[in-house]
Amino acid sequence: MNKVVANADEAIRDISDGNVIMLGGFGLCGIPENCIAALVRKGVKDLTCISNNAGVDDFGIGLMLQKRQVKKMISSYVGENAEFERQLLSGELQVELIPQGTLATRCLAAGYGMPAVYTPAGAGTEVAEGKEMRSFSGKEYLLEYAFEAHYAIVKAWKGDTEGNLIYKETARNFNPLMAMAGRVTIAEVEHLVDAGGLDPDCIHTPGIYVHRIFQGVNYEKRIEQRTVRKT
Amino acid sequence: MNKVVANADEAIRDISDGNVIMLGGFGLCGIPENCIAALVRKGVKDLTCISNNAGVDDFGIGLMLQKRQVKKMISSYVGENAEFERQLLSGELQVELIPQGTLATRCLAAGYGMPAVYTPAGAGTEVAEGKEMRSFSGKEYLLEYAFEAHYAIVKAWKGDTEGNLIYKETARNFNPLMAMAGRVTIAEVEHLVDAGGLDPDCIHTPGIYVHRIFQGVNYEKRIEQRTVRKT
Amino acid sequence: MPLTKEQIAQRIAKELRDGFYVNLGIGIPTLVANYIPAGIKVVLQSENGLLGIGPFPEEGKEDPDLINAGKQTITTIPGSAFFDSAMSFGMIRAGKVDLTVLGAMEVSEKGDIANWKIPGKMVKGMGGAMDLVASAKNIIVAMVHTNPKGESKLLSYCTLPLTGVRCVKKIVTDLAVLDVTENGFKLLERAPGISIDEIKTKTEGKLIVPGEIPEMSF
Amino acid sequence: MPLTKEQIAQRIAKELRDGFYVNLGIGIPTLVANYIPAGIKVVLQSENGLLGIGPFPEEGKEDPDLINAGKQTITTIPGSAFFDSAMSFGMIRAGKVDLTVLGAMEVSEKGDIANWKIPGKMVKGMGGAMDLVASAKNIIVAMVHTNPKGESKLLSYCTLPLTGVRCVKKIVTDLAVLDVTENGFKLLERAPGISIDEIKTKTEGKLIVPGEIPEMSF
Repeated sequence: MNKVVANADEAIRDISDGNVIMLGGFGLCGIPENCIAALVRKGVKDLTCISNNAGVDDFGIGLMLQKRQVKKMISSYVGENAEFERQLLSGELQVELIPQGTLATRCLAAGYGMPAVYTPAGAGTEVAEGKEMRSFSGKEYLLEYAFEAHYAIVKAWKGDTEGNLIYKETARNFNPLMAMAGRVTIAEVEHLVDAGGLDPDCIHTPGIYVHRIFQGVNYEKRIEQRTVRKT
Repeated sequence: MNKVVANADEAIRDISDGNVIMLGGFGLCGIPENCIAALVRKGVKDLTCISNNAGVDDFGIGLMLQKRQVKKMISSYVGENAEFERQLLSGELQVELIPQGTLATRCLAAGYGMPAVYTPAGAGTEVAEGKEMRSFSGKEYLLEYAFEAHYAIVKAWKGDTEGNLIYKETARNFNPLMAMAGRVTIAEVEHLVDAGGLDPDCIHTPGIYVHRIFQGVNYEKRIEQRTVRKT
Repeated sequence: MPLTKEQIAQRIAKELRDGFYVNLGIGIPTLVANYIPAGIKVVLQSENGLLGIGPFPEEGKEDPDLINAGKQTITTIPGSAFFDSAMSFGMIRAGKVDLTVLGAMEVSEKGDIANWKIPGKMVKGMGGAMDLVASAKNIIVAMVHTNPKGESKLLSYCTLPLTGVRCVKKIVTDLAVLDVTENGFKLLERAPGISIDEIKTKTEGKLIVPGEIPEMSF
Repeated sequence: MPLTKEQIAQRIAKELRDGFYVNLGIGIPTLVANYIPAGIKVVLQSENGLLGIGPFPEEGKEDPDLINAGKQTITTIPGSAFFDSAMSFGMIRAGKVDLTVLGAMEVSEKGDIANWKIPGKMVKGMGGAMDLVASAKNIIVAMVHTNPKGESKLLSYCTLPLTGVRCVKKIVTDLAVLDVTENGFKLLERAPGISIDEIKTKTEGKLIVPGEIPEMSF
């Protein structure tokens, strides 16, 4: 059993046209930069991408949109992205918008073997249309199903050869949830260490959820909204 | 806002006869020793206790059983405990046995605001009797409801004045789940530090879930099955 | 004179209580953090996975791994904790967050809120707003009383697609502070120099005026 | 000669494959850890919150915070990870654990298992067994073929309260290795010196004997 692969190209080698893939990150924070670049190089297309956001025009998932590799986005917020908007309006791109907590919880459900979960988010709104509703203690909930994805691609701060992962600050976000939810989970990390190099009490994603791991290179870690204190 | 209390007696001051309380721990590992001792001193009775196990005759929840303080136990396994068995057979004590994963998940559901969850555990067995069943992808699941508890009492390794908690090794078990599930959550810790004394990336229970915290004393940490290597 | 955005934030800050865990939405709500009253402590939650938001970083100290839900670079305070998005919305759904402040395009007299979608315009998504409004124990809306055309945004019924139903508890606009009650918007305070008549005129939904209405003071 | 408990464990260990994550129940299953074949790596899961169980500690090195699901003091291996009980059963329910080995009082020819309750006796509880059998992709039962009275424990129908239905895939007893198939127990191997007739006699449920049955070798 060896989970360690050489690089992003090897990690994503078998991702195919039409696959459903999850990509961790919130905005441009904690996104799997190396794997996105490899997916662009590979040119795989007709992908369904489950990711909270869709990147910006020239970074993150935006790079895959530029190459018309994405058939459908499942996201909670698809911000400032002109190419995204163009493809959406022209009908080239399908978009399914779902509440952010529902997105997170549907990943959790997959990782925890729960086929569906109840959430109040969207009750009484168009999000509830066509969905099964149920009342608990007088409050309305939607039944939301666990995601199914061929691949989950996540970015962590540190990882070990067993696939254990630790995230840094708010770069954690959806990464540990998607790591649990993929049929095959690929992790790129800033620092890859040997087994025993991480504190077992501080691991966010146990290695059982991770199938392939590699140490990424040349992280740009672009900041979307640089904001500083007035002095 | 000050979450820090002086000791266990102050922490459990308002627990009343008939309350539903959750107690963390697996076997005798990671149990809130100080609070159990304080509950025995206070003599509060007719308690419903949600805890994976019921302690042994002279330690853990067993101490509360000796004083006839427990009306009902909700557990997955009630091991070697003669007084427990006596009270059960005599009808003094009610016991509801539920699968361990269901116990854990019903705590998680409470902490995550999910009114109910689906689990396959117990399908086709007497555990499913009277419960709502539902099939997802051809597999049978039981609908299990989130726990409601007046108090959750947990034991952590380290905690800070904000109520953030870190557990050690397998003493984690049900503690972080119950910490999220109590209407009021009381945490006893081996080491209480100031805000800023814990690594924010390594916190298992964020302080928002914890209402009272104190540094416990005189931990015995009894071992139930001392097992060593044959040399 | 109508309140400035800063004054709306300042007025909302008076609703904070010691020990509150608070989620502040993007825009005016974010400004509330600048006006936390002396002597009380609140902990700010960011739904992307943080309890304990600190001030914006000093120039040059920006950390790309540390952002708020508006994707702005931030810092943390001592005692902060990071967690994943499922736990973040878990604590929101479980009612552990004491107060949510967010903006709105429209609010109805029943407390319905619309703030995510305008038909005919590019829809960017609801982000975490639907989870927040469906779950929060206490929601205060920060908004301008009327739209740029001068039309009321406090309505009998929302005309825009809803974000959540019967969830808003209190509204602070540039003109007034109002509670959402079973019988409609209840006027509590006026902005300095704003007449009850002006508020009546600019409130399309049912407005209750319980006698004398004090002016806000800052 | 019937297998010893150690030999049952040793035979089960041959089912392990490189990279397997395995949950071993209390009793005979725990012994499987002693016979992991050379050249393959398996990671042992403990449902109280650990991946990467190591050997029992040396005398004097026992750590009360570090126990297995049988409440025994243990150690960890490099690369281990701790987690809470919800995640532990989450990974079990999600099918991430490749193999579960557990004991049984009875198994039916349909793969039903009973191992938690005997009517009339003090019931200690199912612990994690119901979650494991309801969720595991692959379940091997380690058991003695007959009870102390000599009665078969491999039955047409279980007589004891069930732990799970149609879940057992393979059984290793002191007498035989059997697969649970759609048509009943399929005999795969015999213990050294044990005849097919003896196995037939001691198997109450439907037994399929597909021609020559090899003896196990150790």
